Amino acid sequence: MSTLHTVNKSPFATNSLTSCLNHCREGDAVLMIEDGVYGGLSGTAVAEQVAAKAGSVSIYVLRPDADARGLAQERMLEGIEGVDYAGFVDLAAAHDRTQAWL
Amino acid sequence: MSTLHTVNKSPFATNSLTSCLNHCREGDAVLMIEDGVYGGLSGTAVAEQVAAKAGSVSIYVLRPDADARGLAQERMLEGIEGVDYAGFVDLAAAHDRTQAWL
Amino acid sequence: MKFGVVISEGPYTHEAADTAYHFVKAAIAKGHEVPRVFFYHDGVNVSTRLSVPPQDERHIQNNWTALAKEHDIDLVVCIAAAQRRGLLDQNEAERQGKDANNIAEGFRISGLGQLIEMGIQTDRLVMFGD
Amino acid sequence: MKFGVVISEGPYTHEAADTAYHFVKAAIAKGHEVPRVFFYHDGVNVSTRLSVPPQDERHIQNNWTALAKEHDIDLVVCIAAAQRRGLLDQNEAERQGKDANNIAEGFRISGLGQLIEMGIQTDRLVMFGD
Amino acid sequence: MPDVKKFLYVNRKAPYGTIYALESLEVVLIGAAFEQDVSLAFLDDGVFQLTKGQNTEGIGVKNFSPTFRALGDYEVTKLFVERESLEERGLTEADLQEITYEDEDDDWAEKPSIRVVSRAEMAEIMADQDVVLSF
Amino acid sequence: MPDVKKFLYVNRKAPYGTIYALESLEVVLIGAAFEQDVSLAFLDDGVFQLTKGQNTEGIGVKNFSPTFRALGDYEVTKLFVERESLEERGLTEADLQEITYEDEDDDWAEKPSIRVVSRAEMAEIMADQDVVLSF
Repeated sequence: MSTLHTVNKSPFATNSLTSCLNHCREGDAVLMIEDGVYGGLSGTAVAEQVAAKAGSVSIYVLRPDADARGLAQERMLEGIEGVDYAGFVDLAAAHDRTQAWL
Repeated sequence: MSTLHTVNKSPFATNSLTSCLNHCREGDAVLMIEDGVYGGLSGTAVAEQVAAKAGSVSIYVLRPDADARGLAQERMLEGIEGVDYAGFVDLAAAHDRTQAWL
Repeated sequence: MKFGVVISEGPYTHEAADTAYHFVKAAIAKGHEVPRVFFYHDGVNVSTRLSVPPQDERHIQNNWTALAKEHDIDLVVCIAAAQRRGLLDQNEAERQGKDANNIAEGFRISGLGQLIEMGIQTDRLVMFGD
Repeated sequence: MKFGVVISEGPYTHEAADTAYHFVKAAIAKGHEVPRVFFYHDGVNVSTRLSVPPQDERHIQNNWTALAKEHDIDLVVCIAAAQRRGLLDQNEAERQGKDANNIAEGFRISGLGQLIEMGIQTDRLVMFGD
Repeated sequence: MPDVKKFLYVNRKAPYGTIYALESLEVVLIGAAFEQDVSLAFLDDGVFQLTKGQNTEGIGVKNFSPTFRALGDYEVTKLFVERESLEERGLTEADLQEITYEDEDDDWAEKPSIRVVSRAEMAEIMADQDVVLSF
Repeated sequence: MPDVKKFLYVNRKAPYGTIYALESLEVVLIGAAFEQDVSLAFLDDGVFQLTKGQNTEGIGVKNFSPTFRALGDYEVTKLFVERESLEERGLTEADLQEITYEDEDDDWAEKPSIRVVSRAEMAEIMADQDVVLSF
């Protein structure tokens, strides 16, 4: 039993990513979408916090949203995987529930 | 020459108050309105940050919004003054410009 | 697998209605079912047939209407949220004594019970909002 | 003193249109002038005459229409923002080939130039939004 | 699929500044008729929804906070409030409304609906649901 | 009242997730016709509006970032970007688009429109305006 968490807010603007990371559990997945993709960037003020979770939780970034914002995959933290909308669907199907951190 | 800054977001949800406090200058005023009124509460995770600015900057809270949320004036940090909508108008008139931290 | 989808923000203002659209298309392309999309909060604004976006922009309402028609998706607009925000179908307009209505083809106005029902009847519920 | 006011968020969804309303009333009560209120972003949604809020709630559009009439306030709805979001007056509806319009009495649709002009001609500009 | 699903309504936003808190409550009230296993979670700014003494006269908006006290009548009796969220906001349980329900399995004894839980417990509650609705 | 006022457009939000960045740019373009003294401020997530290499094909939304490069033609030549905001986001000036204008007072020499400033300088710029529009 695991959860797909979606985060669609910039971690520099709101506390959504922090709250999500504080509540997700081992085996869960976090998918960053929309303005949430900024949370995957390396070298930022929140990168350490995200990297610390990346062991127990799988972290994904929605590539179409990252591309729109000019964020190449190589700018992302190590271990963060890019997915397209089909990958988003697969993640939603593979986990028992989806929780949106709006 | 001084500015009235308005903050209408909870400091626990977004970075608006922090950004405002980082950019306001001695002699400016900060008015907390709408969900921004939570920034005036004492004993919170952001209270120290607000109190540190309260010397050089005048901080106000819009009482109708604080009342709506059940926040009595005595729950506010020392030095934060309550105003009504007429007081908001006076503040806007008394400063040279208004800047909204949306 | 059956997906239920909720859209909580208005078109153009937020990306939610766009992301949901791409998600639903991808789910259907993978052989999943999306029996219903529920529009709540400002999401009800997606259903207006009066929007005129710039020529070089996507037409969010038209896209939903077309997708719903092609794949038989039930686009439900919450009546309580819609009334507050000025989204009415012909029936509602008459009932409320309003001289115009603005709901687009393919959308229907109904109650919040449809959201709960969607939660009960689908395997996964995915929310897009702010 | 002359105040210009901008409202950037939709009615009911955000408190912006309410706070602005109380601010404008207070400013006028103090003898200030509020020649214009400009509705931008989702603020254009305030101008719909089709909203039907619950009986025990304030009617935001009616309140603005009444206040504007009483104090001769120019309520300007940004045309570009309004088109995207499906807010049209009769002229616009005809021009765009739409079969309905939804702008309430007291509001007029015009360009962004009216916002800049308000900034130039007033002593203070106050923004309410999200 | 089970006949009864576990529904969790997650409330993370403050009241009045935006409509999410009110419209969340509207879903809860309608949803109660479907006889599912309903819980409400209040965390982050959502805990502000439950504060005592809300008086909205000055802003001219309807005060919907009394509705929380009626939830027991709709058999909505599990309101989980996160302790850490309260603490960060300078609140204690004493700042929240008293919300109770009558337990039909215990001779209609009046019991508190609010249960203050730790962040880790909140995460467990979230992980134990079939449907999570976020507001 | 002066004939020419100082207008500052404050951009604090990321592009595409919400429409504020795009609709702010629309005001700037229209406002240019009024021959006021215009500056743009990019701070907090607003700095993300200026990043290079934006490709919106996948999300099906119009890419408006090239419009920033046209601002010089509208005589909008002062784009202040906050250094601390860049740093917190792992960005440097090299991540931003090159935006230039031709200086009519200097034999139409091509000059950069973007000026990276410190937070303290940004506060000074804000305090030196007649009208501040926030997006």
